[in-house]
Amino acid sequence: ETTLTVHYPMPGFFKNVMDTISKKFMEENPDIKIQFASPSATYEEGIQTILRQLGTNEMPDVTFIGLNRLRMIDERNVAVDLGPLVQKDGHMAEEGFSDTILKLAQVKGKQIGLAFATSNPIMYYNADLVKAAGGDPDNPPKTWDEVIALGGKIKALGNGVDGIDFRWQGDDWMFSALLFGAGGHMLSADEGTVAFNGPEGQKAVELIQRMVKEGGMPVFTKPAGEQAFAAGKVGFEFQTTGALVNTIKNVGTKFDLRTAKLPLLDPVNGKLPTGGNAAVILTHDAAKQEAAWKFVKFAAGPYGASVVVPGTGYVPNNELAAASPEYLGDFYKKNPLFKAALSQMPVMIPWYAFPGSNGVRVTQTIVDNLSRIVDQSAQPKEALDDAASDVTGMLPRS
Amino acid sequence: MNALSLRGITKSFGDQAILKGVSLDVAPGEFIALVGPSGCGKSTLLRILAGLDHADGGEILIGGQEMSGIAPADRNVAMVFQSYALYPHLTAGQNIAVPLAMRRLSRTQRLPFVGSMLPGQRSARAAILRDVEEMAKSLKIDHLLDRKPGQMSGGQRQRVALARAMVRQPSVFLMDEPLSNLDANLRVHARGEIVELHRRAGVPTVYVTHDQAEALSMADRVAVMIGGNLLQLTTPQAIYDDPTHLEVARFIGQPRINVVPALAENGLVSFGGVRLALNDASFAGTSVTLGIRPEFVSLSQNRKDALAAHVERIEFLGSEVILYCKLDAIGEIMIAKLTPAEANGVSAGMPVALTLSPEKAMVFAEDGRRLAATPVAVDALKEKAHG
Amino acid sequence: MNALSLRGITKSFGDQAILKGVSLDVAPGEFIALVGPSGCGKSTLLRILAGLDHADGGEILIGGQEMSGIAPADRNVAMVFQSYALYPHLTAGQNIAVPLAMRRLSRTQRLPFVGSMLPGQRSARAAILRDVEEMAKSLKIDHLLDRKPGQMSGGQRQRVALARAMVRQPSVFLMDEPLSNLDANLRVHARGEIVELHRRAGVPTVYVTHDQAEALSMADRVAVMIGGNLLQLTTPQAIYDDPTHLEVARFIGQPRINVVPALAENGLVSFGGVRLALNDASFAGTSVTLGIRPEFVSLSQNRKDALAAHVERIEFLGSEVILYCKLDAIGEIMIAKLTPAEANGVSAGMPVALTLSPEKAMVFAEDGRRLAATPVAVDALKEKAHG
Amino acid sequence: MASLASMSIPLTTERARERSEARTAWLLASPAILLIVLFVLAPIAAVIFLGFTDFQLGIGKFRFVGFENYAHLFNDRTFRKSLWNTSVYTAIVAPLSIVLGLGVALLIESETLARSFFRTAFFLPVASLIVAMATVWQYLFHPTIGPINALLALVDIPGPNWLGASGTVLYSLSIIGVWQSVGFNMVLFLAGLTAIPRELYAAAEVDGARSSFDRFRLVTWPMLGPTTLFVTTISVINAVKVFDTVKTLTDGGPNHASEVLLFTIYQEGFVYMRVGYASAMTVVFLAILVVLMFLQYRLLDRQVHYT
Amino acid sequence: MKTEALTPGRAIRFGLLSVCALIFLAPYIFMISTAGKAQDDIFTSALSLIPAHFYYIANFTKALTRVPMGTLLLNGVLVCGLIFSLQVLIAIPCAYAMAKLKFRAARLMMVLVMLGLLIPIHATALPLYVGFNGLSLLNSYTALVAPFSISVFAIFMFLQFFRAMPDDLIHAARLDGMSELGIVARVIVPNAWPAVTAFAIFSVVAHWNDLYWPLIVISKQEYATPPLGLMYFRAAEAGDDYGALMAATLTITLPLVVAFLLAQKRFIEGITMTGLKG
Ligand SMILES: Nc1ncnc2c1ncn2[C@@H]1O[C@H](COP(=O)(O)OP(=O)(O)OP(=O)(O)O)[C@@H](O)[C@H]1O
Ligand SMILES: Nc1ncnc2c1ncn2[C@@H]1O[C@H](COP(=O)(O)OP(=O)(O)OP(=O)(O)O)[C@@H](O)[C@H]1O
Ligand SMILES: [Mg+2]
Ligand SMILES: [Mg+2]
Repeated sequence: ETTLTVHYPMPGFFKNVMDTISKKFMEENPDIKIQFASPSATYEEGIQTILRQLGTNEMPDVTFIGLNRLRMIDERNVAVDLGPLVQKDGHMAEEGFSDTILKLAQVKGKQIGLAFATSNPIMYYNADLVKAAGGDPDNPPKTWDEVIALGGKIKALGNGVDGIDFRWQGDDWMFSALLFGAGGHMLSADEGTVAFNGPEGQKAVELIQRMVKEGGMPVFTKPAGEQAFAAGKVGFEFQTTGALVNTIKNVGTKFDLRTAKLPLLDPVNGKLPTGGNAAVILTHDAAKQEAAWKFVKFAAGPYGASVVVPGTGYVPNNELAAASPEYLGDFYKKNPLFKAALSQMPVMIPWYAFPGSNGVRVTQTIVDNLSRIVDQSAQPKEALDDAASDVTGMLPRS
Repeated sequence: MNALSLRGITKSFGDQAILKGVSLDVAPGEFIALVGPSGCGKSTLLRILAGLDHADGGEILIGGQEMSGIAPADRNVAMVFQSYALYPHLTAGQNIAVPLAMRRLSRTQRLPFVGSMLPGQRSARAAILRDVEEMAKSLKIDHLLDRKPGQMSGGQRQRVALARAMVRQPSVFLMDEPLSNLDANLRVHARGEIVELHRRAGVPTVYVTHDQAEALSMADRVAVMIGGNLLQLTTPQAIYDDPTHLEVARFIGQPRINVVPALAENGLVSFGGVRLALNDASFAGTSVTLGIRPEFVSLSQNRKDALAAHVERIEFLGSEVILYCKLDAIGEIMIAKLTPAEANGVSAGMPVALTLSPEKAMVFAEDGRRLAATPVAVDALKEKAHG
Repeated sequence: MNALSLRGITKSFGDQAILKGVSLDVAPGEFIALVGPSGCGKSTLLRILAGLDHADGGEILIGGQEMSGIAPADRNVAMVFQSYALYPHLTAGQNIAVPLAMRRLSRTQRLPFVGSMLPGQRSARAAILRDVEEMAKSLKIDHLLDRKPGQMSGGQRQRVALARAMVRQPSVFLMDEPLSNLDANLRVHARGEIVELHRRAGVPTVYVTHDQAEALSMADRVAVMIGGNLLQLTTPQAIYDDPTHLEVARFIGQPRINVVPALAENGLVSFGGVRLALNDASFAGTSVTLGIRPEFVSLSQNRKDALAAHVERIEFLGSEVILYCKLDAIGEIMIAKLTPAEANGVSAGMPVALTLSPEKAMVFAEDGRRLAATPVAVDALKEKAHG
Repeated sequence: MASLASMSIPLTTERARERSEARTAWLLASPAILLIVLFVLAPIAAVIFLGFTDFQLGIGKFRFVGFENYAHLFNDRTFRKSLWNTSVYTAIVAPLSIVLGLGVALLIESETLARSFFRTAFFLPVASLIVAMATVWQYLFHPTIGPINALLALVDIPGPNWLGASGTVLYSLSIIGVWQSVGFNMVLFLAGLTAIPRELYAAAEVDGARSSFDRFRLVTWPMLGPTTLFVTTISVINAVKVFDTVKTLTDGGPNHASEVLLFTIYQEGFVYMRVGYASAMTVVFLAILVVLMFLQYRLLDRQVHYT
Repeated sequence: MKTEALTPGRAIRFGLLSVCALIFLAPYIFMISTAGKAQDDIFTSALSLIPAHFYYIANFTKALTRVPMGTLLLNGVLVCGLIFSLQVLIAIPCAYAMAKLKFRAARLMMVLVMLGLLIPIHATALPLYVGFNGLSLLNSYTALVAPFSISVFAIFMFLQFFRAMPDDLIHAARLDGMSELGIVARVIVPNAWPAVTAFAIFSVVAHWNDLYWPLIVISKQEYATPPLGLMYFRAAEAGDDYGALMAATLTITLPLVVAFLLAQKRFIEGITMTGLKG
């Protein structure tokens, strides 16, 4: 019998999911026992915990790491390379792990983990407000211009109502959504120079300024925006589909909640970043590795996805699960709100992670400068250039 | 109008009655000494007077004005605390200045920084300083004015506490054993100071003490409190010479009054050569108590009605000698106060013969009441018996 | 061997010398009263003796053993503190039991729960309880044993502090004004208790008091400390009758000794009918001080060498009356101690004539030293003058 | 000569006695000393050591970089910003919470009614888990649906964007900081108040301290001296150590407007993983605090102890 | 004769206190209100304290079943109890030595204490973690308790308190034959009761609520303390389950409130130094 210690972040979100999956897994694999380490509140804390526990007895065998932190994990050589295991397995594709999906958890071609729960940013909107502002709830805006115009009208309704809440705080994920959506990149292909201050980036930051100036977007903190939206005081909210289940619960019957695709600045070449996490194997014990691989595949597999999606609002990271009625086929028919994210799956590309030891700091720099745009203390170009020059200094000198 | 009146003050701690209805009138300018055994409630009474404690019942009038509900600060009393209660963070001088500053300076003038810039405060402060120094000098603590209480001896602290109370002009002075920690000389000196100050200022004073010399020498009237009741309140002379209650007689007088059991037969009490006729003929009891003060007991070499006794202990007190003698007949102790000359040659264990002065003897009933009695000459008695 | 020896103890606070080399020997079983003006360093000396303070210099021997470096607990002294220092969280009974429990019970027996199960502790505790009760009874605090210090009056606390010290058998007793807060009767009673206990236990005792009656009546020898020096150490009688220093004479005796300036001419000192011949013929000075105790001043109606004076103040003290008279000639106060009978009819402001008993007068040099002198009959003097 | 010798012997034994007293003192203090060395000094030594390296979490190897970290620190805009923010926060929270704590303690002492209710009410914030309470505050401070702004709207005051705007965020955090620490100081002051002898108040009243303010000036304030010094020290230290609220409510934002020292250190060490640099920051942070505290102690300790 | 009347001054005082108390309690009012709301009832545009539907049972059931609340609370009691006992046992003798014994290192001790006060656990957590790992003590009560066994705060607090105690009291105890340790146990501690209670309040509250250190050293459920349990109601980017979170918070705060209510009675009884004269 093998016992696997599994560590995961955000228990408020994942506890039920993990419990269900592990229960089912243990039923199917009676020789493997899953035990959970104390979870961490956030992805950040999760990584801290893992890094601290490296090489100690307390280190878990399997953990779940935010997709944007895989690069850091790789640089620190923490995770077991799953490449050989994938090779040995042979029929990953048949089990729903297409190459696109495998790529989500690769760093420079190395398979760090298996994407477990993935998300993309979508548009939430308050159909009642849209209607009140003269929009058509059944035909949500498809471009940012339409969004901004409608947002402005919603704001004009008064009574403390705001037009837009765009979730720019915390990390660079939503900025990448605009940047990638305009067809831009964070860095040049060789990762030597900053590229986010190109024309695509300019468009992205100008868009943010327009949301503030024309679209009726106030300066919200992260939870404040979410709460205001749930209270029916915001027209549009742009954030991860991962918040969907909770938003549905928060909104209840107060208003008509709808979701739609996130508009892209470049509808042709535009892409969207993938959020979420990947299961990563840490143990170097051969027997445990084998068991861990089984578990990881199970969790990231169709069954896992069929538990994750309804429980969270994430998109299925397994093609089998998405299509097969055995798993989620029926679910989407019954729950149209979940479809927005699903329909964006084709444009999902990995969430870009910056190279070098300053990787995390770079994202913070970008957020800081975005906040200057939002509170209108800086012009978009000025802020973007500042961000670019700061980030340039933080890139590894090669 | 009385300067101070107490009417039926009662007070209990828990179910223990400490004051059982104390009434007391103090005339303007009068000096009352309050004495009583330890724990009888003297301090408690003073605290109630000052408004620091609430009485359970009764009323207090100061200058004719009912005091209930009036804060201590507004009663305008000054008090010396048995525990001194000096402010530990202030020097002696500052301690003494507090009551003056509180009354003479306005609230704004007392403020730390602003105050010192206000007009008039300079001269007011100088006046306070002068008064403090004068007071300190008269209590011989002028060299201590810059010391904090923690650096002073017990007696020094007590004098500072006294100075703090005496430096101002209250409507009533309350003093709780203000001299108990002073040496004899200083005590006499301070006693003189207090009496002098009282005479000059004419402030009615209630003075708690356990020192009879103080009580008798300083007070206009002495109040004796025992077991929560005020037993007697009269002039020092009267309280000493003419106590109305056995407890009072026992309490006042140093050394203690001699008390012996005696029989009353047919209105006649006799004991060791003393014969007294009870004035109140209606007195029916038979067992009474005879009291006689030690200074009226003398050694007699050869009188036949003298009491045979043995000297138990001799106390030498400088100007006088106290003999503690055990009466051979009844085994009680009889104390005699003699001059060193009279006691010359007496030693412990020696047999002596004691005579009592009949005209100084007092008779008390079983319940402690004083019974008026007149001495009867032995011859007269004999006549009576034979006649 | 002395039970207790002090040799040249010195102590300063800051640059202020408090003890200037105090030496003192206490014989086994002896009772020494230490008196002196307030602030002269009595408490400080006791504290040094107990090992609670460090002397700056000098040495202490208890039972012949050098004490420096020995902790207070190991000196086996018992002390009554002037501030009582009762444990506020313990009842009176528990307070008194502490020193016994500390010495009679082993460390393990004292443990809260375990202790109560150990063999022998039950009987030991019962014995302690018995001793505590007995002690409490003799100091009349047996009804207070369950009260905490906060619920007691000043005098009650003091008696508990006394009981705590007296309940065990130390090698030395140190008592710092243990009776100062008691009423007169209780004081006399407690005085008797202490003397009795001392006689029974024979523990050498140093007893600080400001009450002369206590010092003179209780002590085998009295030590007078003034200005950081021990001026005289001798029997009560001698210290009263035969002080070697003006300060001692001034300090001892109640009311205070009368002190008047006088002239010494040719070895002869005279003042108001008193003529004294100085024994030490070599004495060269001219201005001396004459001292005479108040009980040797009497009223005389018609002696021609009497001193004319006016009565300033009369103090009635029960068995005696104190007259404060201002001498017409020199304006000094002369105090006379009379019986009430003698003082009968005297009132304040009245002119009186005072006579002094020559054989009781004392002469002191300018530096305070006592000068031996013998009274000279006036006639003899006249003879001398004319002869 | 002889007298000199006899004087010196007792003096040396006296010194021996002092030594034995010191030995007892050492013995009594030794467990504490041992544990302080173990759990305070040793980790600090490690931190100081790390401050001279480029140690990163997760990377086993590190090298010595001398004072490079410190040199870097002086040009670090974020560090300077957080130094300033921390000072502002402390300057608001420490005095306010001391004054309010004292005020509340005095009011409760002088009031006989519902004392335990009031004590509990003011103490509750101390007893609460800040991570959970942060959520509540977040909601209370909500710019549009929050109760505070809703109340302000009733009297026609446009409510500020409490936690969202860089101009107000530090003050909003200060409000929470005061809310949290008033109860703490209140308990300390209450304990201090019980130790003041009642007799002194009696004396003050008799001396003519008519108003409660007079009695406060005359007795309470001076007698509370040691307590106040203690409370001040603790309040300043706690204010400087503010972390939880920042971490859970604002993450230092917006744009570093609520960046405080401990948060910066945390961010560097645990989020950016640069433990070496964070350690250097910690050392500077401690150095500043140590200097501050000792200045304060030197100045005030003498004045508040009277015996 | 008794003056318990409602004077204007008293009315003002009482009013002031009440208003302040209300402000201080406001967050709790919202917390209690939220703990009884369904999720869609929490964030609304209208301010309402009374839940539309009472969800108390649902939320509290969630709070009590989603995490092993019993174990958490028990661990909390055990850890806080251990920490407090050790702190007091170690700090009181030390503070006594510093306050009342002549002791040349007292100054140095003061420096150490001040230093200890200044050091946040955040700064030293990493070296401590490494140390505990080296001793294989992670995931144990020892790891939870040991670093807090020394409380410089306690030393500092007791020091202030002991300094105010009269020397004569300690002198009397020495003469009565107590050892220094005996003095600490029999004289100092019983009289330091207000300070000990006040400290108990702080210590228990701080460690009951501590999230930072348990998070670092504990990764096994059986040693988790109450705040670790709260994490299960938080979901960072996805939004929290507020109703259950508030119910859980109330559940773990309640024991503290009860403890405080019990303790405050004791520490106001405050034994003042009435064994003394002046
Ligand atoms: N707080 C209290 N609780 C219970 N009993 C008390 C309290 N305070 C005083 N007593 C009791 O009340 C009685 C009177 O006390 P009080 O202090 O008035 O006596 P006193 O006459 O001043 O005595 P002393 O001459 O010894 O100072 C004493 O028996 C004392 O034990
Ligand atoms: N800590 C101190 N600092 C400075 N001076 C002090 C200190 N303690 C006592 N003194 C001074 O030392 C002198 C002696 O004090 P001590 O207490 O021994 O006097 P005492 O003879 O006991 O007086 P009393 O009869 O009034 O109790 C006093 O003048 C006092 O002011
Ligand atoms: Mg009294
Ligand atoms: Mg003294």
